[in-house]
Amino acid sequence: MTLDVEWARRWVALAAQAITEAKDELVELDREIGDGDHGVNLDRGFAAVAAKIEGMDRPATVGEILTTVATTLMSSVGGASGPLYGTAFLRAGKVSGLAELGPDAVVALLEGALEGITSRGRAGVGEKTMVDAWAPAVEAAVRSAGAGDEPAAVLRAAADAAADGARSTIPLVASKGRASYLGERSAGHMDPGARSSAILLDAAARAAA
Amino acid sequence: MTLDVEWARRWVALAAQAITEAKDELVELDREIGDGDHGVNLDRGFAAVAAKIEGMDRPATVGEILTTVATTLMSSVGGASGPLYGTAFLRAGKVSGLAELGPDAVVALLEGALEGITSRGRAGVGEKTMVDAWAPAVEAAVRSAGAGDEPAAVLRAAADAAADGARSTIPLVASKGRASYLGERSAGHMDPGARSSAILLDAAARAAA
Amino acid sequence: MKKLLNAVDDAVRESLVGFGAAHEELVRVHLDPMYVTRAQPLLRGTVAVVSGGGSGHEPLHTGLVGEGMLAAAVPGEMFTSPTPDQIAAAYQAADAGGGVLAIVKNYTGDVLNFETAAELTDGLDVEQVLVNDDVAVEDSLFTAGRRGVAGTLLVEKVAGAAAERGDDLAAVAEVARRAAGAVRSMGVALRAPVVPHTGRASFDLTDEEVEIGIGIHGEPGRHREPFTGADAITAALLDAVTDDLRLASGESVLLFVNGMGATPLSELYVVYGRARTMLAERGVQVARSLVGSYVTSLDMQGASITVMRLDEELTSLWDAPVHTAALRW
Amino acid sequence: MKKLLNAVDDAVRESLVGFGAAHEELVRVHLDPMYVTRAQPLLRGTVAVVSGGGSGHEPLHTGLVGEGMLAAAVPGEMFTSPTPDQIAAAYQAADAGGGVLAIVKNYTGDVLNFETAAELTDGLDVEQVLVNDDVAVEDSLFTAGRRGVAGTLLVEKVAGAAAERGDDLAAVAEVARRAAGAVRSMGVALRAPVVPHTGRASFDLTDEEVEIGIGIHGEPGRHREPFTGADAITAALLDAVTDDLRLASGESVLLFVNGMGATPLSELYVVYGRARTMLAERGVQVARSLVGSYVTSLDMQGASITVMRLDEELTSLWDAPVHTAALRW
Ligand SMILES: Nc1ncnc2c1ncn2[C@@H]1O[C@H](COP(=O)(O)OP(=O)(O)O)[C@@H](O)[C@H]1O
Ligand SMILES: Nc1ncnc2c1ncn2[C@@H]1O[C@H](COP(=O)(O)OP(=O)(O)O)[C@@H](O)[C@H]1O
Ligand SMILES: [Mg+2]
Ligand SMILES: [Mg+2]
Ligand SMILES: [Mg+2]
Ligand SMILES: [Mg+2]
Repeated sequence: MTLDVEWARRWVALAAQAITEAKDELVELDREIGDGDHGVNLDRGFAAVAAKIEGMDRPATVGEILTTVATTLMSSVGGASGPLYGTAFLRAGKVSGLAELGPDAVVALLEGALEGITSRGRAGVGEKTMVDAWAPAVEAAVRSAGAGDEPAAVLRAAADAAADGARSTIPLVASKGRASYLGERSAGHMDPGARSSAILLDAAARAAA
Repeated sequence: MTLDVEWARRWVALAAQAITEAKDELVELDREIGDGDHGVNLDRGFAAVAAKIEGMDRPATVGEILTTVATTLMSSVGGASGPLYGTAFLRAGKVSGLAELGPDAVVALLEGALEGITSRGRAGVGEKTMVDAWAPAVEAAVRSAGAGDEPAAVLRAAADAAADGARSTIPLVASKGRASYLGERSAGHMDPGARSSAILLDAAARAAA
Repeated sequence: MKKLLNAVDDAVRESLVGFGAAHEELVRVHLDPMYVTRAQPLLRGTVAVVSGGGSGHEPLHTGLVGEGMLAAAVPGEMFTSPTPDQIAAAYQAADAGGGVLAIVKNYTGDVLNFETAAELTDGLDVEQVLVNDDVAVEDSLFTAGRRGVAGTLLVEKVAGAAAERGDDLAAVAEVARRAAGAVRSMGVALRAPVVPHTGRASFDLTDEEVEIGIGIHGEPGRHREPFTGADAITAALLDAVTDDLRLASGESVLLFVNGMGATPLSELYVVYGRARTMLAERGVQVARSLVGSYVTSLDMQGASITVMRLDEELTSLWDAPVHTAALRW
Repeated sequence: MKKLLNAVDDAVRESLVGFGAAHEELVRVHLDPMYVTRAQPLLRGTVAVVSGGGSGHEPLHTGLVGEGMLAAAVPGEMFTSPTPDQIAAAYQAADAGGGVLAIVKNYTGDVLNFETAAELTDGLDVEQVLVNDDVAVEDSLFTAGRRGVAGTLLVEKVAGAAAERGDDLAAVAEVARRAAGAVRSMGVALRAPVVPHTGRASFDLTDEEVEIGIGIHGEPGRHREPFTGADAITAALLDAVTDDLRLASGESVLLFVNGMGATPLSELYVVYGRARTMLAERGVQVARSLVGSYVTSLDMQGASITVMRLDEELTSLWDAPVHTAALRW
């Protein structure tokens, strides 16, 4: 399975579907340590993205699709996650101006995304944000590609690491974003943005499988 | 037992106590077909009355006491029942300028009260108001005095008739006061003002017993 | 019950003291008996427009004392008409030689207490105007008559403006009666208020029901029906109001969407937008508007729609300057 | 969930349309993307003061667009920061050649979206002022920093007045920063808001608890404590605010008691009265006051107390004329 424009289209479609399915879960996570809108924000955003990408006229590169995802999320999500995911997809798109991604290009895409999130949000690992999903995902992808894995396997490694990363946020005390206002009361809950990040990466891996 | 100034003082004290005890009941009745304040209004009023009468310097007549009750209720109860009870006691006081009441004076007192209520509120019998307690009370008092009963017995007859009158309001559809806005929905509930009237007359009879 | 109050019996008084402190350039609060007057006395000979009623409807009436509107307001206990001595004291304090126009909401309690007060103030020239704008009360033959609700604010505004421009008592009364005749309202409750003295909701609604045709004292309304969204509720209220007014295409009105106390402003604008569209479809021109929680029922969730048929004079009296805590232009 | 709304996804838009119709002499509502500008364009060269944030806080910010205050407001979805394209469009529309002063409440979402918007509007002169008045957030080292809450309205008022009198962008930004530095707030919830999208209370309180130090998005607060009446709550909020401001005897302040959306005005005056007495006891003079539900959190029951240290300039900017839907003098 090659990671081409069709893969990127499938990713978007699977992501939109997975976010709709996880909407209530994300709302509930955000209600516990935030303001309860994360699932609604992302669902609104990915519905817009799916419609946009479906209507796209013959994109030549993966990057074109990711850039459209970026600008659509940016103008439809709002909240903290809008500009964060927007910037993530923007940087990922910038390094993916290819018709097809090899293992190293997948790593570059993920690195671009992480770099977008941290440059916009200025959070490091352990602050109980989506960074805690993306940083281990990038590490896992680097390891997997280094071991000579196929692109699909690199994505699966990243997705699994993101899921672990999301779970790792449960005991953390938030120091960035809305959850940080709760102080110690934020411990014991999974970060909604880390959870949605894991969902998005799982969709990417499933689109490649 | 003569119905003198001391009787009037006892009446006031017993009435204040009985109203306090019935406060929640009156609130509940008024909550069902009115605005739920009748018990609170009367309790505020009779607490003020009790304090006022206690502090009164040697009243010479029953009428003096009843007039003070009237003006105190008038300036502390508010709502519909304030001016109604205020005018009732005012007229009752006017015809009771005596040191001691005989059977006919008791009848005159009750007639004065009823006349005060109807001239102020313009309600007739059967409109589901306090008139439905006072009108039968006056009738019963007239009968009892006519039969040669003692003043205390006249009052007891009036009080019992008022209690029956209050109960008789249950099936009625209100056409005066706040309950009238409910139309048919007002049937099935006792009128709070009729109930409090029965309580006040019962206190008068007990004060004489 | 949790409310930002201390002892329940002190609530009206404490709130009034805070109100007086917050608006000391506008009003004077009197506590024994309780009433509120303007900080600046009326011009000699001006008619004093006075209103009052139970508390719990704030900013009505205390928040409407000031230039161009009320000369005095008389707050009773929560949802309980004020007493005659309070009202009489307010009349005496407000009168500037031009007499007193009392604007009374048609409730038995208010009517009886204001009537008794007028008997206590023999020397004064007092005229009274009853407001009975609530079309939820249908058959006034079998009731105490229509209630006065949110339309009261509009009557107070035009009467206050007429007094301010120097109309005499008869003229102010005449314009107030005309305004009262031109205004109709109807309200809905999504949740009943919690009355401090009982600590309980004054009636119970399920999460799927609304109460249509409520008053402003937590009384139950005309009927209960399933909740079907803002548009349907708006249509029910507006139709009742405009039918009763017999509004015709080409007429010009003031549209007032009033919150009952616990309704977000954003929802009032949804109702306003729908009502406005419906009126436009019927060729009725909304020339003036008011949206906000002005005639409230403690923490009731819900709204009412008020329509006043406008003519040139009522429009210019509405537009006349006003400077009170709650209305200012 | 019962609210005076139709489809939840249309709530912000429908409300905005109603708002625009009700205040057509004051504002223009733009729907794609959503933002609100003044009906009358700014004088050429005047600084455009722009603010925005999630919806659900009405009248903030849309109700503050008009002469002497905001040039434009950008409403996001309910409790959700607006998107960069909305903000950028509002900047473009509002700019009258004097540049844009953006007043941003310090929330990660608002900060990131406004920051991105500024990157989208290369040609424009945009300065940004962060408001972070909420003293409930203590340790800003370990958090996203203090939140912007009710104090935002005061900063918008003085910045708007400075722009209106012709100050240039640097000067308007300077006065806005000074105001933001002089203002502190803290709030309490008696009942959490019901967010339309979830249909549920955003946190759960028993009938004996209050949540102290809440934000305005239904986030839980700093801690939960037993409800012990208005005086105790007022003291807790006011002490936190004045301690942080290090208010000293002899100083002069603006005292703002804000309702969270479902709190009766009468209760706000009880809180105001108590706060005023406490300040007087400390020798602090309350020179200006504001009481009402201006920076709300949908139908949250509760209140916040805001104190701004006044100097002569801030006082005269506060007093300067303002003509918006929600504030007018
Ligand atoms: N500074 C930050 N850096 C990275 N991620 C962040 C940051 N702040 C917040 N987030 C992420 O955003 C998520 C919340 O998104 P969302 O609920 O859509 O926005 P909001 O908090 O504005 O309501 C958090 O769960 C967290 O993962
Ligand atoms: N027109 C009337 N004539 C006689 N009694 C009346 C009239 N209107 C009301 N009432 C009495 O007043 C009672 C209600 O009193 P209360 O609750 O104190 O006043 P409000 O209705 O103003 O809240 C009713 O139960 C009824 O008995
Ligand atoms: Mg959120
Ligand atoms: Mg009652
Ligand atoms: Mg009452
Ligand atoms: Mg949010």
